[in-house]
Amino acid sequence: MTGAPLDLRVKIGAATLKNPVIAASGCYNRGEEYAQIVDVGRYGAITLKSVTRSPRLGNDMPRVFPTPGGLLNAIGLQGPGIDHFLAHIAPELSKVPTAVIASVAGFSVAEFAEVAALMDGLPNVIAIELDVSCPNVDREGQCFAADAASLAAVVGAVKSRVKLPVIPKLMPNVADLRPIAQAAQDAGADAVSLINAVRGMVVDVANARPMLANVSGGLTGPAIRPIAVHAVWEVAGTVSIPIIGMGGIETGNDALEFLFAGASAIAIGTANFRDPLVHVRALQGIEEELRRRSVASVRELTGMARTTQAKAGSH
Amino acid sequence: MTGAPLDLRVKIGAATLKNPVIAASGCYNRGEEYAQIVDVGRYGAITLKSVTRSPRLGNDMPRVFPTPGGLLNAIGLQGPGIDHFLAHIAPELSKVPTAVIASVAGFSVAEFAEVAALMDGLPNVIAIELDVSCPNVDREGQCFAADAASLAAVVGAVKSRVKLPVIPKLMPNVADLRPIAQAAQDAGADAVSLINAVRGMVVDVANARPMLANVSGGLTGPAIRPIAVHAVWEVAGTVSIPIIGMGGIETGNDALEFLFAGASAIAIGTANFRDPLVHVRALQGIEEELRRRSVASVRELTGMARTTQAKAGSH
Amino acid sequence: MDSSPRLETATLVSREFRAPGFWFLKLRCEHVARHARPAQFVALDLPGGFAVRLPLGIYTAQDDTFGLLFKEWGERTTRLAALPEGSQISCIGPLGNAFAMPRAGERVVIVAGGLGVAAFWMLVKELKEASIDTTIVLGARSAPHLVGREELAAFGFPFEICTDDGSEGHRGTVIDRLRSLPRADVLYGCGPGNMLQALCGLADKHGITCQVSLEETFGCSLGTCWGCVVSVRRGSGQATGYPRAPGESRDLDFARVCKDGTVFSSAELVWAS
Amino acid sequence: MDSSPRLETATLVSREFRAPGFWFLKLRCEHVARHARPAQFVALDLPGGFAVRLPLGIYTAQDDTFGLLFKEWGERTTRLAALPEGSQISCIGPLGNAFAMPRAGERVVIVAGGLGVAAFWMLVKELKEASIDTTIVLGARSAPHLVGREELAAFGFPFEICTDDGSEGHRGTVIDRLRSLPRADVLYGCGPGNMLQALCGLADKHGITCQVSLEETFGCSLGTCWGCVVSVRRGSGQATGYPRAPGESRDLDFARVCKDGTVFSSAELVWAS
Ligand SMILES: Cc1cc2nc3c(=O)[nH]c(=O)nc-3n(C[C@H](O)[C@H](O)[C@H](O)COP(=O)(O)OP(=O)(O)OC[C@H]3O[C@@H](n4cnc5c(N)ncnc54)[C@H](O)[C@@H]3O)c2cc1C
Ligand SMILES: Cc1cc2nc3c(=O)[nH]c(=O)nc-3n(C[C@H](O)[C@H](O)[C@H](O)COP(=O)(O)OP(=O)(O)OC[C@H]3O[C@@H](n4cnc5c(N)ncnc54)[C@H](O)[C@@H]3O)c2cc1C
Ligand SMILES: Cc1cc2nc3c(=O)[nH]c(=O)nc-3n(C[C@H](O)[C@H](O)[C@H](O)COP(=O)(O)O)c2cc1C
Ligand SMILES: Cc1cc2nc3c(=O)[nH]c(=O)nc-3n(C[C@H](O)[C@H](O)[C@H](O)COP(=O)(O)O)c2cc1C
Ligand code: FES
Ligand code: FES
Repeated sequence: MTGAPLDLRVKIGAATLKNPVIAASGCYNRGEEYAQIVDVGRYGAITLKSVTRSPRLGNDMPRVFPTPGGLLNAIGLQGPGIDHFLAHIAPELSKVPTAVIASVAGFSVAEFAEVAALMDGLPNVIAIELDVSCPNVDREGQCFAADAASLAAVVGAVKSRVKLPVIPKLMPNVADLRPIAQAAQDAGADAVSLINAVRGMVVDVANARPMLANVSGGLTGPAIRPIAVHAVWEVAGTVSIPIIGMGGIETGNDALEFLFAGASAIAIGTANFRDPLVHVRALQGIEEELRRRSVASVRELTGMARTTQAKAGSH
Repeated sequence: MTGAPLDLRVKIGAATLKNPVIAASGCYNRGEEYAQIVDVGRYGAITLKSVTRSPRLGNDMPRVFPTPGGLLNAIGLQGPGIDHFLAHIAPELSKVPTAVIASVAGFSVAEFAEVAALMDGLPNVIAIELDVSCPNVDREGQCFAADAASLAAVVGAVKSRVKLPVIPKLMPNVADLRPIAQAAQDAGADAVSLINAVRGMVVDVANARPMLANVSGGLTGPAIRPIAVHAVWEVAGTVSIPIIGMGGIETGNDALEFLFAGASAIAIGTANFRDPLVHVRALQGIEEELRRRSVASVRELTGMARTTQAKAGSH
Repeated sequence: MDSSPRLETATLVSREFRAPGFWFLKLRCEHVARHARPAQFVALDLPGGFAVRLPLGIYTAQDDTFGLLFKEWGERTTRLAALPEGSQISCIGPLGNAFAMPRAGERVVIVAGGLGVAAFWMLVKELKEASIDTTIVLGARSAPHLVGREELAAFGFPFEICTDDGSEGHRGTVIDRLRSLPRADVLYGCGPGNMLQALCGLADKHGITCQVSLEETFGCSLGTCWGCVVSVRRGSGQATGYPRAPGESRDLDFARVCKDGTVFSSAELVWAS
Repeated sequence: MDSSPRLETATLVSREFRAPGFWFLKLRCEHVARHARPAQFVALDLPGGFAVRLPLGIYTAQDDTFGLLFKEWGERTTRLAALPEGSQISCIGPLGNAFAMPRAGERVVIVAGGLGVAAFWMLVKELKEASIDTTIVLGARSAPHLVGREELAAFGFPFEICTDDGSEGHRGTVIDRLRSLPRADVLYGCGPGNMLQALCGLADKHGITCQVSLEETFGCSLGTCWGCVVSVRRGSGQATGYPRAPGESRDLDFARVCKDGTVFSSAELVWAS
């Protein structure tokens, strides 16, 4: 069976990825550190850290803390700002040994549109992800991703300025993801990424204060995987655009959970920190599943668990 | 230091608990199974499994599945219904070797009010918790706990029928818990419990179907602790009624995280399954902290991390 | 000393490799070893950030030591297989009900599929002591998966071996084999769900008493979470006894596998069709 | 063989108890052992459901084996301390930059607080080989916490021991002691933040070159997550070099402890006041 040619390509809007395994934003830079120890080119794409209009130092320390099966972080979008990015980082992108997904974060609709427009057409960049988990300063600080109207405004504004596929990244801290994902699709999104980190907090008991200087942070890693799989399942039942699923993927089996729930591609963030070979393992797991099921294309795995009936009754 | 008398009592509305460590609903029955192996009377209170108006068989199997650092469950409120409960279980409550908190679940405002009224005044019962994470059949199946108005209606209706303290139990699957908790307080709630399980899902890859017969379930255990601590922190900054904090507590340090974040008492569910002595360990951890800080009453620990400034800057 | 479950610390005495992925461990824990009854189980707390205990059947039990026979299914069993000898393991047991013994003179057939064999060492020992005429039918996918025979063989009862691929004994399932054996008075079964369903079907058809030990995914392992239910006939002894739910037309009630079982009689069980 | 970090499998060769909660482990991993430079570290993946690796300083390094000196701080270090000899541990290393050597003839004082001592064995070895005049000031809360002297003593440099409670050596902090020692040309420090801040303050005041190895809570340990930053002067070599953020009036930039450090010069660091 091992010799059969497998088709691992997936489409995100007009872009085609060589395989469905993506490095998640904020966890991989451009792959240059991991390139020292593994073949980062095995990733189907690498998502860059979200870029904002202005430079940001980010939050005070501590910014990360381990939790049971997870990691809490509040980096605070540290970054160079778009001008420095264009001058110093963009020219390096052609050296990345796989496709690049740019990521934009902003605090107003205008900021998103402006920064995304500047990202359009950079070397190697095949899509633009929107980190819409930031507070919307135009609307009393409510998170873009928590409100269908704000999200639609961002997606619409970005779509009118860029040619590349646009992928808003939704967060799980809402009562119902479905109308939000629907709004993204209606506003022209080419795909959605889900999920971003889940809001969380650790208290430093010894010192009786929040463990992170920012008080709260985002929870990632295997602890949140069931939350993320559920988000993909729900949204896949609502929208027809592709879904990039992420949240706690550590193995091929984990990646398959997301594909079977309805994702077309998957992204891996935190697990790189523990296992830099995680992308290779995920790919191998997917390939084995294709062989086991005698399926030629990874695209056929998407939504596989939706078509089978849930196990009925007990004995 | 060990000899100093420590005051572990906490107040939930008019009720006083001998200590702040409570067994969470759905995880402990009346304590009769755990009584075989540990002293269940060390709990400050035991919360009963939520009771509905009608008997329910609950969901099909499988109903539980382990996840990284957590447990996914979809029991589906299996239970005898209020009539059988009053006839056969209520008379046993006087044998429970500590205080009892009754729990009510319902699918309409009327159901909550009716069942809660029948629970009022049962032997040993010192408060009534409302499991408002069920879908509201009167309002298109939206979850009571996801909507301030529905929640206020339930709390108001129950308050008008019962004398005991009423404790709605909120769930984290909302964009912002604060207005919901505020609505509960405004409607007369004597305390709030948080959090209920977080929505999640596992896909059975081998069989390409959801692992739980119910498709999705509630995620509990240490994996969700940072989510729960954050919920307590946010709500404690909003309401003035006491908070019962829960979600992944396994140790004294974990319990202290919740108290320091603003909880007056804490509840333990899933951790009993792994460590039946968890309540004793949590109590000991709290007692040690009181001694370490030379504080006489556990009530002084509530919100301790809120008064200290978050650690400023980095070096 | 009473026989109800206790929270104990067991010591891992020895670990024996049985087949790739299959292990036989011996743990020292006097309470469990002395009080274990046939088909009872223990719930182990393993290091590694697991939220719930691992339930495993008590295979052998002698003096102050009991044995576990298991496969590396997933994370917890793999962790257990990797613990060094001498490890201390938190253990709750013995848990669950037990097989009832046959009456004197009844002929017994034991049917075990795969690791279902782990439920039977204690039963076989008691049947031997009671001089009951017993046949043991063991099935597995193929010969290397036929674990646990070493310990059972010591009692000297006849074995019928079946493998799906015919790599040892009869080719086919234990149920196929059972059909061609002389009629038993009492059947005992443990193994995969579809095998037990077939066994119960056969028993009911021929009016033979049949007890099976079931397995489900457990949460608490103790009876408090209602995560491990099985459908049983309304009014049967192990059922909840709750009133019929509105709109529930099926003639069934639930019982907890961990607390009301793991042993149920075929007459009580309701299988999905 | 190149000296950049690699993903390796190390074998736990031996475990030595040093004091309650303090351990000295030896791991076999040729790449790390051969290429480790003073103050570099490894990132270990431990079994137990942890989402991130544990960073630990490389203490000793000889032939194909390196040593770790650590305390049971929390879950991962406790798990590491419990691993049986022979365990295989996934290890990334060597990571981080390294202490720069002094010029010939300069006098060195090394200041280590608590487990900060773990940063210095390789440095001391190189100082010895370069025949640099070196004094080692070791501090700890009390005598039982003075770990790591065994290995360092072998090089024959003079020790100054300080304990907070006076249970051994001078009563007081390493900084107190430093003030009464002859002036050094180069200071090296590793230990708690407040000790390093005092050390850098003293160095700056007296215009002495000072390098410190810092510790922070790490996420990735590799430089990708920006979870481990430290404030440094704008324009200093290890800083991001990003433009000044709007509204940022402080004259500072950030650097990553894991990748741009762990070693920073006191001249570059900006301490919170
Ligand atoms: C009363 C009782 C007694 C038992 N006695 C024994 C015994 O004596 N010997 C024995 O070997 N077993 C026994 N079992 C079975 C054993 O407890 C279970 O197999 C248990 O789940 C193993 O735990 P684990 O953590 O190793 O695997 P788990 O992680 O719980 O996985 C269980 C199975 O599910 C699969 N799985 C996990 N996640 C996924 C996913 N996302 N998609 C697809 N598949 C998945 C795993 O590969 C594995 O096959 C018993 C069970 C019970 C209830
Ligand atoms: C580059 C580098 C090199 C290092 N080298 C060494 C070395 O050589 N030797 C050494 O001993 N250490 C060293 N450390 C330190 C070590 O990596 C950390 O102490 C690490 O956090 C220990 O991991 P852990 O999982 O055991 O503890 P963690 O679980 O990470 O806990 C760390 C500390 O936080 C406390 N804590 C956890 N949760 C809470 C809470 N909710 N409230 C209050 N307190 C809490 C724990 O009790 C503990 O003291 C180094 C660190 C770095 C960055
Ligand atoms: C340290 C860290 C930084 C992150 N930064 C970003 C970011 O800048 N933009 C973004 O969209 N997501 C960011 N994320 C979220 C991840 O891209 C991903 O959505 C999330 O971590 C869940 O996946 P995981 O569990 O595999 O890490 C960050 C995550 C981590 C752990
Ligand atoms: C098996 C199981 C059943 C539960 N049943 C109920 C219930 O009937 N009513 C309710 O309010 N909460 C129920 N819960 C939620 C718990 O009371 C608690 O809020 C949650 O598990 C978080 O705490 P933990 O992480 O300590 O378990 C249940 C939880 C579990 C694990
Ligand atoms: S596993 Fe909890 S009731 Fe059986
Ligand atoms: S720990 Fe990730 S950048 Fe340093």
